[in-house]
Amino acid sequence: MSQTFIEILRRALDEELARDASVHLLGEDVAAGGAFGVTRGLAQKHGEQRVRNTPISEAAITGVATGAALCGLRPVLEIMFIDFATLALDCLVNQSAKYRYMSGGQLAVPMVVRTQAGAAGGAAAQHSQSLEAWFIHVPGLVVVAPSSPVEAYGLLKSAIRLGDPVLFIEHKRLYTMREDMPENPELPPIGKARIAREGKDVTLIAYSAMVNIALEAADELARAGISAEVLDLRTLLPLDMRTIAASVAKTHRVVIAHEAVQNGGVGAEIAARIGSELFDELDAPVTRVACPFVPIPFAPELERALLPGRDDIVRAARGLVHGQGH
Amino acid sequence: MSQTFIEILRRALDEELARDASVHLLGEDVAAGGAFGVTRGLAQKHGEQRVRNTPISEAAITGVATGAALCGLRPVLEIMFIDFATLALDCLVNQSAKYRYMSGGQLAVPMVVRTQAGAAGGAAAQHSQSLEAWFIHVPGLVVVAPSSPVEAYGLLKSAIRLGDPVLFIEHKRLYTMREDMPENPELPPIGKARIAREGKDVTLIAYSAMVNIALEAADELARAGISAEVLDLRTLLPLDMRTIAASVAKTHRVVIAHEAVQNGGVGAEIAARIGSELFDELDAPVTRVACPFVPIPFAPELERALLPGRDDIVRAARGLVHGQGH
Amino acid sequence: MHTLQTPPATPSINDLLQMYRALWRIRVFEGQVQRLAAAGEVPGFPHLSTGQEAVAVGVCAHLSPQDTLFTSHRGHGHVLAKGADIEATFAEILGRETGVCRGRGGSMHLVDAAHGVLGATGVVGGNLPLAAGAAWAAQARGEKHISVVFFGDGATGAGVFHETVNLAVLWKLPVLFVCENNGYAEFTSREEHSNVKHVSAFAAPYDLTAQTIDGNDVLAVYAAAGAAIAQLRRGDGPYLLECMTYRMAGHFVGDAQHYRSKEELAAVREKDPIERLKRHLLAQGVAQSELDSLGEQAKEEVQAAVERARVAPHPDPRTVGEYVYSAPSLAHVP
Amino acid sequence: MHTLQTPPATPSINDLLQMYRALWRIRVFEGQVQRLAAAGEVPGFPHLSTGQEAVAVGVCAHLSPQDTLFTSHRGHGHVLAKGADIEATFAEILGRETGVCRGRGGSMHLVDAAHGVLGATGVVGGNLPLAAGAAWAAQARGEKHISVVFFGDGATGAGVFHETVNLAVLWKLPVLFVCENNGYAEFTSREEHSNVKHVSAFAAPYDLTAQTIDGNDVLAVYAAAGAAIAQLRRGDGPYLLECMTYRMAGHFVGDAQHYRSKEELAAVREKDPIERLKRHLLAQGVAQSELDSLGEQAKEEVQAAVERARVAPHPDPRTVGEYVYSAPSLAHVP
Ligand SMILES: Cc1ncc(C[n+]2csc(CCOP(=O)(O)OP(=O)(O)O)c2C)c(N)n1
Ligand SMILES: Cc1ncc(C[n+]2csc(CCOP(=O)(O)OP(=O)(O)O)c2C)c(N)n1
Ligand SMILES: [Mg+2]
Ligand SMILES: [Mg+2]
Repeated sequence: MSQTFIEILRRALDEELARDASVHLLGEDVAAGGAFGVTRGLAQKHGEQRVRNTPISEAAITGVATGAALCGLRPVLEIMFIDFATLALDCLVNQSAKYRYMSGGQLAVPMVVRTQAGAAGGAAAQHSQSLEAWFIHVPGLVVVAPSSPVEAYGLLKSAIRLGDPVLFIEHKRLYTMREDMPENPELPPIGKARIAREGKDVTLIAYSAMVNIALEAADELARAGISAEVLDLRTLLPLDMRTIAASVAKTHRVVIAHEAVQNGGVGAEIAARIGSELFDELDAPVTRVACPFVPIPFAPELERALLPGRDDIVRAARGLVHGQGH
Repeated sequence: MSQTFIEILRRALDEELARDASVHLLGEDVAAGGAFGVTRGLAQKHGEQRVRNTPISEAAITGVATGAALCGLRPVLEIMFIDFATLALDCLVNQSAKYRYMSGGQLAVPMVVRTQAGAAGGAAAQHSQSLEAWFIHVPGLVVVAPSSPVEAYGLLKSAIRLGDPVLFIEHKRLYTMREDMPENPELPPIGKARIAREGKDVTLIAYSAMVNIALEAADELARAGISAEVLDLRTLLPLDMRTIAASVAKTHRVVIAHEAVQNGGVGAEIAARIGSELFDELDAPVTRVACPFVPIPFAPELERALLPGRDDIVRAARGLVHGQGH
Repeated sequence: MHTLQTPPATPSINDLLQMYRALWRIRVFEGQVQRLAAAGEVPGFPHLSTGQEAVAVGVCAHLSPQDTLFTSHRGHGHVLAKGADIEATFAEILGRETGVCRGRGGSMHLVDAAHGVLGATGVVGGNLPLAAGAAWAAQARGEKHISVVFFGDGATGAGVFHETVNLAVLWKLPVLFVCENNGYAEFTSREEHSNVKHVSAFAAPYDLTAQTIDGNDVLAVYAAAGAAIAQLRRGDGPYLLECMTYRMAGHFVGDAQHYRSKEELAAVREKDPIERLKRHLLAQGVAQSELDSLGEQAKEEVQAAVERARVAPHPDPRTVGEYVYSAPSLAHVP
Repeated sequence: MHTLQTPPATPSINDLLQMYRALWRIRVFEGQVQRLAAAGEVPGFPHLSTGQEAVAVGVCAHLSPQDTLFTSHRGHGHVLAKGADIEATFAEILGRETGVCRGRGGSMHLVDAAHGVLGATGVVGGNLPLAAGAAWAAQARGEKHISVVFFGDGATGAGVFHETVNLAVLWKLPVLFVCENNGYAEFTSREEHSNVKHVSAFAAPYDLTAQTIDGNDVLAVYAAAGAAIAQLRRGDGPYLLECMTYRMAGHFVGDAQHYRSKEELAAVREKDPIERLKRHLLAQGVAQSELDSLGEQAKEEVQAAVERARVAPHPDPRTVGEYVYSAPSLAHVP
């Protein structure tokens, strides 16, 4: 029977807590189930010492998680909105990410920072951002952004077991998505992209909630006789260029889609690498579909007008295949 | 008689303090001259009310500057190292950058955040970063990175007078650079790049301290019979694509150089835009010269090994012109 | 913790009747937000101030339009008490073009510059240094007006609260810190957030004047705020006013409140600030009928405004890119 | 501010002689850093602890290698007092392959995991929550060892100090907060940084046990730290120890110190912790000659280590990319 993203994430956390005594959860209201209910019941089951509420102190709790990780705990920290990660960046960037390097390999920070991102339903400018691009610019960090409940299940477990500081980004629109859990789900390796749909005319590269939109676009394109391959990056840092290269070698056309604003987004890095590493493979310019350079507005019709959608991807892909747009 | 970057910056601040009573300076030790001496003597001349020392409270002082700007002051805040801007990001990103938008145009934040960045002489992992890429991903911000004392003079004045929150990035290696102040220096407009050297075979795009290195590379290339055009971006957000396009239309080959790590850097955005907007102009893949994906090490020989230099740019440019590299 | 220097201001019966009506205005306004949110007409997740109205009304009674106000995610009441137009405020919460922020801001980012409402923040604690900055601007210009910031007890967990208090004391800024201590941060009680029972206790190390009062007693709030603001206007530096209060609604509209018992919620209703002012006014000889009609007037005033807001135009999607930069030349970023 | 519960531990003469030597070790070490920095042999901008040695020695005398230590930008003394190898520490400050961090960290990022030195931070205040986290790990595992963090008075301006104290008290973490209050943050005096004279005053609102002592009196530090650490090991929660001290050197090597008068600097020398312990030991009947030879031994021990460090190999540039990730597969990012 199918379960929601939230329920499947909870199962992954529950199983990791049971599997490894060094795994601990912390964050604001997590013992009360968390703002979105992901950790509901876990404090009761594993004890308030393993699932700890914290004050509203993003800087300190990220530091506490990092210090505990240095001593061998495997903390899973919840930062309620990625917009609040702005308060944790000194620790994440100056400490967590650099500890292994600055100590010459003496110490490591096996920690996962779960956070929630993206725009939906008028959460407005300070609760809707997609800031993953900042984190792919920081050596030492790993960035994971699952596209579905089952993907999230495996990726979260892999992240907890990894041994590096991982930013694990959950899109708020995915929380209600349902899937059936397979019997024995495999744990996708960190750093490996996934071909979500095979195709031969154009490659659609996406991650997080945008993967589902890309799949819808692929359906639409199929009706127009265009065969689109959809890549789900899963890990944004490090980037799986091998899988991307194989697809581009087949399609020779690329659309990169993400919800974050285009300027300085993850799509820029992907486009730049394709442009330099796969220059001769390209029949058309790499096209990015992303959010215009505007904060997320509150009013739903403005929010809708701003967010990139299925039709934007379809238009971009058609443009490439039919040689428009350049 | 020539003056250093620091002396010329001081002059710009001195003149703006004298010109406009709403201009105020604040930051750690600024009344004592600041950690690098940029504000030396200004508190004595303009009063401790105009040039204020603050506690070590990056979050609060950025908020105080923002709140004052909302009420019509023009604060110039010094964040001693860009590495510490990690502590100010909630305010800069969630408040300063979005205020005009979230208020529907009722309010503005005319503020300049001066900060110092880059690697030199073993400042090590937490005092050497180049994090400008984060800020070009934030709608509402303006990002300026001068390449010389005289450039800094005009750009800082333009930034103070602009009316938007500006991140003004000073590279520590430039502080000792000397130039003669022209009689009546013009104030370069924000958002306009500068052709630092004309050329026809390849375009070298750089900013901040990397411009001087690109110019050295251009000299070296000239000896090899390659005519390199060097663009000094000056403003990273917004990007002056018009000037870039004009140059690429002439050279058809591009090397982008910056000190920040390549992955997710400003060069990614520039390369992506050239790749899509100027696809047909390119005779060769856009090449990036940047820092490998490693924190800045303490030991000088490691730091030197890591930082991109003149020879890296020369090699990249030769590769493009002589058709290697793709 | 210091006590008041100046004698508490005593409001006239007429002042109190004004406040009674102001309390009802907020109560009805929040009720309408709740009703329409439940009906799916309100975007986002609004946070109601129901039960905490006395703090907003008692403090803002002392403020002029030039005095600046910053609030939090729970700011509807503060904004109304400061004088913002009811229709434009509600329209903003509905995301309409006629809203104070033309629908760009929403419930958590209310700005009404004309009435000195300079902002609200959705990031807990983020409003505190902004308010100190506004106070600095007034101080720098030698102006006499002050800055007020409303925040919750949970915000004291945020480092920026302490950074801001330190700076405000050091610079003697005319900023009034008003903490609404409602005993909870989201679903977690104060005890689980901090060992510090009273937020005013944080003032002592700084020699910051502070007081803890019953925030559900509008008379107490009025008196304490009056004295505090008098100190600020004298240029004697900042003041921390902790108002003990209760949130009668959930953390946000839709909060099931599993973390609070029926008994606790019932007890909360006992402390209803409107009921308490009503009892006081009746004891002062004001007629029940007069109070009822004041309540009725507030109700009609708000409901009429709400209905106008509900039929107000939505923003034009083509204008989504406006207001990002000061000049169009800067805004051409794809 | 609370006072001690348990009677101060009294060190034996032999303990004191050990400490005397330990003080000299740091003093000579810092002198060598200064000398070689002036000669251009030291990369970066080292911060010396000269004059503040008694805090490091008096506290670390109570620590085992399992106890974890975090320090700041001014951490050479703490690291040595905790037992780190002198040569490997100096080699790190010189950026050599034989350094504790193989030259990757440097003066501001000393780590010696084998001796429980888990880190130093160049970002003021950043070390505090890490220390609390290490304490949490010990508590979570039911281990008895504790975590100690050294920081300066300026760090109390940083919000994360207050966030960390709140959390440490709430969770009853076995972390000892040791503040070296040397009256300055860079070039700015404490008075200009805060209205709060004594850092220990921040403890009261939290009911955190705290004490302010003379940090230049190693006996006082030893006694206070002993009592504090006993409390921590009993599981009675955190402790804040404020040590009043003076930095005899500049903020960093090269600081011209225009902000301090000749008189002030002279007065500082009066308070030299080494001189004070020396006077005490002489009064206890220890022979001048014995003390001189201890100083001499420390000097020779350190100088020999320094000379070995100076001829140690530099890191191989080809290894610059090591230690970024746990697995090579993750490290292939251009
Ligand atoms: C920095 C930050 N962390 C977490 C949140 C999520 N959040 C929203 S309101 C809230 C509780 C705030 O409690 P309090 O300050 O007491 O205000 P109240 O809601 O009780 O009025 C939290 C944790 C946030 N908005 N900002
Ligand atoms: C967050 C941050 N802001 C500013 C600095 C620059 N800085 C380095 S040391 C220092 C002063 C620290 O004073 P204190 O904490 O008292 O330590 P002390 O130097 O006196 O030992 C400052 C401001 C920094 N390293 N980190
Ligand atoms: Mg509360
Ligand atoms: Mg100090």
